[in-house]
Amino acid sequence: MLNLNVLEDSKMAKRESSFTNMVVTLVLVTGIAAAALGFVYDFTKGPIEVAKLKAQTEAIKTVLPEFDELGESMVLSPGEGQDSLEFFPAYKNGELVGTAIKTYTKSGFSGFISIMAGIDKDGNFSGYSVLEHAETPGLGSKMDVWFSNPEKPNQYVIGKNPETTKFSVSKDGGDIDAITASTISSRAFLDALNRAYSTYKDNKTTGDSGQ
Amino acid sequence: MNYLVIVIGAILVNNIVLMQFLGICPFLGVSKKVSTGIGMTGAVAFVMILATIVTYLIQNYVLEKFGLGFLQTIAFILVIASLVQMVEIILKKVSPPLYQALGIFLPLITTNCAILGVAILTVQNEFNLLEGVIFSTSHAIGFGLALIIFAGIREHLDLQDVPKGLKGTPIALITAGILAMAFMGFSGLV
Amino acid sequence: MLKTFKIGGVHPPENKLSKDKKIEVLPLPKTVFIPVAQHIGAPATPVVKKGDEVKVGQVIAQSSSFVSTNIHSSVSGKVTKVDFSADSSGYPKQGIFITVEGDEWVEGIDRSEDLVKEISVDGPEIVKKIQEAGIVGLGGATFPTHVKLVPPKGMKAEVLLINGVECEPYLTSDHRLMLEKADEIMVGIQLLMKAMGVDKAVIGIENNKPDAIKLLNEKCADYNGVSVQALKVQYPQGGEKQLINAVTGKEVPSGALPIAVGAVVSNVGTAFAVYEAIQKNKPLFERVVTVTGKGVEKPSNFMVRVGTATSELIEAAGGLPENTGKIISGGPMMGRAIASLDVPVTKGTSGLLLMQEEESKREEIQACIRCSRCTSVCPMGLEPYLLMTLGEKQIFERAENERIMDCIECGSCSYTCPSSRPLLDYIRFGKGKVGAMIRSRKK
Amino acid sequence: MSITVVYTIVTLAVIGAAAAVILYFVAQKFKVIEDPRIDDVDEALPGANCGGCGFAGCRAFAEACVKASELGDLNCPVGGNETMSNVASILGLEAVKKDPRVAYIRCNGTCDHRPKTSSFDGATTCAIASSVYSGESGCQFGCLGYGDCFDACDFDAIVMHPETGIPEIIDDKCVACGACVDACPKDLIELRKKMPKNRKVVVSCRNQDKGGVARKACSVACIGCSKCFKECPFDAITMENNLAYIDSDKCKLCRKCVAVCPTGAIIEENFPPRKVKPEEKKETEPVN
Amino acid sequence: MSKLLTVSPSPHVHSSESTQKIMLRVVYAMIPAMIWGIYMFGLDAVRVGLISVLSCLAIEFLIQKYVMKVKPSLTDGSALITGVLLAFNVPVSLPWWIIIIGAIAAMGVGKLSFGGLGSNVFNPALVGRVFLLISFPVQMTSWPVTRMMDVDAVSAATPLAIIKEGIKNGIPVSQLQGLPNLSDMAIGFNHGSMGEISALLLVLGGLYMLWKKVITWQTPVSILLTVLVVSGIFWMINPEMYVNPVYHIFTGGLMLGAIFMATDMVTSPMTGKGQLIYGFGIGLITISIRMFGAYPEGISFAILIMNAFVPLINMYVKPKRFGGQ
Amino acid sequence: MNQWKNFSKGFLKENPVFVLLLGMCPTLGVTSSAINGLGMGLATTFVLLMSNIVVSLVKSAIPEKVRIPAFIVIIATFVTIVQLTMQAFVPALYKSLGLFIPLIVVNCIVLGRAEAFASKNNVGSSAIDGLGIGLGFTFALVLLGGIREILGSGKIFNITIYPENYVTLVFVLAPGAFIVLGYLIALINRMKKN
Ligand SMILES: Cc1cc2nc3c(=O)[nH]c(=O)nc-3n(C[C@H](O)[C@H](O)[C@H](O)COP(=O)(O)O)c2cc1C
Ligand SMILES: Cc1cc2nc3c(=O)[nH]c(=O)nc-3n(C[C@H](O)[C@H](O)[C@H](O)COP(=O)(O)O)c2cc1C
Ligand SMILES: Cc1cc2nc3c(=O)[nH]c(=O)nc-3n(C[C@H](O)[C@H](O)[C@H](O)COP(=O)(O)O)c2cc1C
Ligand SMILES: Cc1cc2nc3c(=O)[nH]c(=O)nc-3n(C[C@H](O)[C@H](O)[C@H](O)CO)c2cc1C
Ligand code: SF4
Ligand code: SF4
Ligand code: SF4
Ligand code: SF4
Ligand code: FES
Repeated sequence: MLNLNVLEDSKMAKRESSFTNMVVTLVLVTGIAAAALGFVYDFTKGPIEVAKLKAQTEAIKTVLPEFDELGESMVLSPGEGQDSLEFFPAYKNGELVGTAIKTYTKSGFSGFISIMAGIDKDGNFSGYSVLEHAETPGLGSKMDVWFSNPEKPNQYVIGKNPETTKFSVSKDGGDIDAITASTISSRAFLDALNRAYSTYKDNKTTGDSGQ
Repeated sequence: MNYLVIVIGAILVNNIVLMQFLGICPFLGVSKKVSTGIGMTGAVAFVMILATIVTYLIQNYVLEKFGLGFLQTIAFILVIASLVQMVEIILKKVSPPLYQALGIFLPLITTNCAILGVAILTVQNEFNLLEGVIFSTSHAIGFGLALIIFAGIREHLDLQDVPKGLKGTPIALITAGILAMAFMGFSGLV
Repeated sequence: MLKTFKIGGVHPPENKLSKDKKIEVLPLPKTVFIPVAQHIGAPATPVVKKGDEVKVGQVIAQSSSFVSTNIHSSVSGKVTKVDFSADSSGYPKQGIFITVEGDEWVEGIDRSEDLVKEISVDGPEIVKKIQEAGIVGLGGATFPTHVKLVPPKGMKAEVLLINGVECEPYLTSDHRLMLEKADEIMVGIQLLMKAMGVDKAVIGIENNKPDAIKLLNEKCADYNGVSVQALKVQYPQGGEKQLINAVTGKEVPSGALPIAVGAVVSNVGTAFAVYEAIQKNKPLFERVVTVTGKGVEKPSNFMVRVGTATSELIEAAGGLPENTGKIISGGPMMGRAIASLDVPVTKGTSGLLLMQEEESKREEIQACIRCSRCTSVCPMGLEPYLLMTLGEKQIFERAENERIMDCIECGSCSYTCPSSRPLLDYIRFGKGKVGAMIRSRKK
Repeated sequence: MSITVVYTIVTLAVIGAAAAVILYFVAQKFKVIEDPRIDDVDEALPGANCGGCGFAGCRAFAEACVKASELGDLNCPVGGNETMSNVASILGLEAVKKDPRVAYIRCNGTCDHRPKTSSFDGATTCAIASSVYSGESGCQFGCLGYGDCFDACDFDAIVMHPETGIPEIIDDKCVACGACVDACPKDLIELRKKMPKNRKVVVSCRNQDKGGVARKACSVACIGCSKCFKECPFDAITMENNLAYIDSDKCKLCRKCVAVCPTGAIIEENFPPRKVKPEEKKETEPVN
Repeated sequence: MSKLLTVSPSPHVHSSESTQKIMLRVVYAMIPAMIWGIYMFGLDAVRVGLISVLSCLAIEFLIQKYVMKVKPSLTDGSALITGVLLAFNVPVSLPWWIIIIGAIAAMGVGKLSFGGLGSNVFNPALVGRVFLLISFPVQMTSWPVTRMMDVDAVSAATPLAIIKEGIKNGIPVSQLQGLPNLSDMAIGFNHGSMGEISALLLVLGGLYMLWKKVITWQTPVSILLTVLVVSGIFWMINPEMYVNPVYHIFTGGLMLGAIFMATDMVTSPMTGKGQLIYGFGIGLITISIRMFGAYPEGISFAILIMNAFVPLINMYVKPKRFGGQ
Repeated sequence: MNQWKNFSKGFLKENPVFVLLLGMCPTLGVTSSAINGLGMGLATTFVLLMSNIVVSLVKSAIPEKVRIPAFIVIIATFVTIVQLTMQAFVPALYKSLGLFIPLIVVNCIVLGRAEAFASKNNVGSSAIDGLGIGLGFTFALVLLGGIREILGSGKIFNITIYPENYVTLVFVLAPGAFIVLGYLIALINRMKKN
């Protein structure tokens, strides 16, 4: 009984569903909502940019030796028909200490993987950071630590470069041990590094001459 | 070949219900009988494709154009909600039999993650319109496949003596879990 | 290749213990209880009362409608009461109690053993006499025979099938009858053919009765249009739909009567009763009953007066064995277990099977393992495991769609089920409910 | 105000307005006449269209409510009880107030009253046993004891007495839903008016056989002697088919009939013990 | 009369068949393959087998007795089969605790949650196996060496794993290293799980079960034929990339699955026609996973997936009714 | 109405996940770890709370026919606010919740509460209702996420409990979500009975 009264009351108070009422209300509601959103957007736009940038610089920091200045980023293509990579040269005291390369592969167990890889001035990998992946937790997802474990030289990629080390999994005759039960992810990971390296090398010569 | 990848990926490998957890409510709620499952599938397919097309256009010709990407959620849901309601009203009047077969499921679909989810995924994957349509069609088929298999199992289980505490939703969820396990066998197909 | 029906079937151990025992005439009992409902259809109305004197063959209860039939006294003596007493169903049924005095027969019954071959009556008259003589199907269903002989409008009988299959284990009454009364049966068949207006009759006999097949085959030479069809041993070949399928290859459609494929099926005992009724003027008041069982001292075939108590038959077969657990009226596959020895023999009693205690307990019910054996043995192509569950969960609409009403209650499914599930129990229950549902819909 | 905010407002407002206008006209043009109560119920529902009720959305649920004669199985999980009671009041489906009733089992044929004459070995449900034969005793009307009523009761109000093999009703749990009445193939269960303190005077027998037969089958059978019928000062007892029946609406619990019944077929329950002949009182307290 | 007569509905006789007998016959049929497994892997095979069988029995008993509170039904023999088949399906090097987890998944999740024998939708042993495969991919894919191998090696690749690697790396079939030849594989000089290595002994068990009418021919034959035909088509298109169809038949768990696991009557269709559809589906999914999927072997997944279709198949594929429609 | 009862009902008696079985997608989709469950739960709670408040404020100004679209717009607004805020301040969590944040808008609980409760009650009760239900949802998500995380990765809130070699991986994957939730609901059904 009581409930019914409540219902009745609220009904009484409600506005009539006439055409104008409806349209006006909807326009008003959406308008106010939009205004609110617009302000929030404006307010968060800055922080979002900052957060994005911060994530990127953090990643670059972890993959390169110490540096004090980041150079202008470049977008370079690894080859015909492939999506291009982003290069971030880093300098210390005006001298190039290494380049961070945002590289990727599409052959992960669950497709796309994006990796920030660092190559020092000698052309060796100085570090990597997995930015984005959808690999299985507990399997492929272990790549963020697997290849940077100094205790396991056979999986360690840091300080090595594809000129001297065969950057493919041992199952395929390479020098790097794959993540247990995740050969696919490991291959993909190495594919991303190889892509970074070869693009780096291709552009090193051209880049140098351009300087 | 690219299209085949989208199709198999959406139906089997990344099945929308079993692997991506979208549209679980109708999957659990409307799967008690095979016949209802079939009706629901038809309705979902219809709305999913339609919604993907419309939201694709909104995204590419309105939101992107004015740099309003953050309005995606609100714009999509508004469009989908009105679209579904409109289709329902029209169907009821124009073809009562079709309304009986599909239309009654339409309201259920507005608040179904699958529709909005697929619309957003289409945008995220940067598909073109044709790919988007194939993508959403395949997802709808994947949804229907899971739903109809599941309805069959539930009709079967209705006749079995499932332990009291597990009757109903719990055993349905466990069944869905085993089904998801089985579907993992398709991983890597694309 | 021997013929048999196309779908399903089982082959339980035959155990025909009494197949070489000649039919003996059972001595007259002291009292009889003759139920007024011994047939499918409306019960007959008693026309005698307490104290009346009756003779053998006298009508004591009158047919009350078309699908009903007369009941005749099987003894002579005095009516002691008209009251209720349990029959084989376990429920009290109305019947007439008579104390036997002498053996005085009604005028006009030809009690000689001579074969009367010439047929002197025409079709309609045969039907009429069959009706008056109270003849019902003796194959077990006890359906009034005169009804069967008149096809519904628009249908035409083409062939008469005589059911000499006797596929039930243990039972031998039809077998013995065929061996001992072959000529009488042949004349009975001629009479039935004439009544139906067909010129073809086939006697179906399973291959485990080679002597009967041989004998009747020889007799066929003397009788026009009659032939014998030997059949592979397979239960439930005696079911009329299965017999028709085995002999003619035709399938009676779901829910239809045999006449829909132009066939009428009658038991050999029925044919013999027809012979006696028309040629000897003797109504149906006695029949052959097999008394058998593993523990029975003298498995026998008796000619028994209707109304005789079960205990008398057992006594004549050597008495009730100590470890009897169950007594079945009929065969082990379709018979009814009876709860008391006072149950009388009726027109439909083809045998009494005494089962020993250890045979009579059912095995423990286990879960259905969906082995589909029940499905594959079902002669009607049904899915017993499903029908049972639908009965158990009372989902009767679906049971109807799954054609539960087609079940002929042959029991092959329960017999076969490795998990000893009481399939037929539940199916019968479901049939009852679905039948009621269908009837109420028709109203 | 930045330009984005302006765009935002304009875009959304346009989408909103367009949606509203189009919907309004479509709704006008394609109007379908329906039972107006469906709209009322629909409005009372949350409109979440979640399918939690098992129907295809709120409106389908509303239609089901309007069609249903009782809201028992219909429930909206989002709205909960509150919503459902609103729906009930819209549809005028509130439970009609009835005299409280309680189930009673009209058979007292326990093992010591009713000798067994055969033993049953088949599917253990009353429905099936009754379709085969009359029961394990000489009484064809009595309880079979396989507990179909027990299975049917959703409220745990029936227990099968382990010794007598006959079901007993726990009065306080019984909600008089009648499920057991429908389940019993022997028609033994009746919903009777609930008396003060759960007191009862009942003919606990359904045997319609003649006296002798009935007595032979069961020592506490009603033999149709009519003594109670003659005794009752309130005309609460009727005789039919050799069987007495006490109408619970007329019975005033005077217990005169109990005293005259020669077989003890009439049972009194929950009365204080009588001063005389205390041994006649039956132990009928429900176990458990 | 001293005792009461029993009354019961017809029929009053019962065949000599029983569930126990059927289940035992399956166990008999598995014995040759079991002996071969023990011969090839030694005591480890016994260890895995015992742990698996005992834990399956124990779990069924404990759950039925203490959780479901029903009479335990160990004697029907179905838990025994599940135990043996689970052991048949895993590497014999599997640690004991993983086997027990597998048994819990098989019996608890796969069987008893649905109500126990006969109610389950999915094949319990396979629920157990796939559960383990997904949960412990490392342990579940390291295959110990058999007595036929040089003692130095610690693990061996199954033929299917070698083939899968070949496909992934684009190595032609003729250059694949370490593939046993066909006759070795049929007899059982081969790597893999204890129960799957000897195709011929499995076929022998299957013939025994066919003879004893424990299984019907439809399921195994349709699975094998489908695999043969589909892989045959691919082989004919490109024999360098796809292996010989006969090789497919004899390798991996196909025989074990087709003969012992797909035929589980609880989880397969009721009619012959249904079983043909079911077998076709299993064959098709198996070969698709083998050729294009991430896993080298697909029969387990294929059977589970088709298990899910069984209710639908049973609903729409009915036996031939007497008297037509 | 008793405000405490109003608030606490969401935890067990009317728990949206375990009892009402609503909002199943995020429940299953994001609960591979307790922290994800917590994040998703709190995000949803915020939206529930705010939309309940706003709806109960404007309820009488909205004509009957457009109430659903209007409510959806209100909810979507708060969802977008959550989206933007998370992107700005907890980008890592935002990333791991992915698609499911925008999908809060179609979570039946949110619209359901707005309609069933907020549109009929005053601001105070509506806020308490929203908070209660939201926290009940959060509780369920954290419970589910915690169980899955412990079983599937040997951790809870990222703190290792036992070595990774012993984890049962399936629990952090899709099937594990279904199975754990199934048994949880069964358990809760049983607890409710007793
Ligand atoms: C649920 C699941 C997730 C998987 N995720 C991955 C993955 O993230 N990365 C990967 O390389 N393989 C993954 N696999 C594939 C298997 O681990 C497979 O064994 C592997 O591809 C081949 O084994 P290997 O790496 O030992 O050669 C996954 C398998 C399953 C069942
Ligand atoms: C209402 C009714 C009408 C029947 N009419 C005929 C009929 O016209 N012709 C016929 O051959 N049998 C007729 N029958 C008998 C059945 O075909 C059949 O012989 C009887 O039901 C027993 O068969 P059974 O022992 O195989 O169950 C009729 C049965 C019923 C119940
Ligand atoms: C399962 C089953 C088995 C039967 N077996 C026989 C049999 O062996 N012999 C027989 O004469 N009738 C048998 N009948 C009865 C026949 O179906 C049919 O009613 C009878 O042959 C018709 O002849 P009647 O009316 O002269 O008895 C059986 C019926 C069923 C349902
Ligand atoms: C021919 C046959 C095959 C069987 N196969 C399996 C099997 O693959 N896995 C299993 O767990 N049980 C199997 N069983 C045993 C049993 O049917 C199974 O445990 C049930 O699924 C449990 O309900 C089999 C039984 C038979 C008769
Ligand atoms: S024969 Fe028995 S166990 Fe086999 S399917 Fe039929 S009912 Fe089930
Ligand atoms: S009793 Fe009925 S269901 Fe069973 S086999 Fe015979 S006809 Fe089929
Ligand atoms: S079923 Fe209903 S009427 Fe019967 S005892 Fe239970 S609650 Fe009472
Ligand atoms: S009262 Fe009726 S339903 Fe209950 S046990 Fe007795 S016979 Fe069965
Ligand atoms: S939360 Fe309901 S469909 Fe996804």
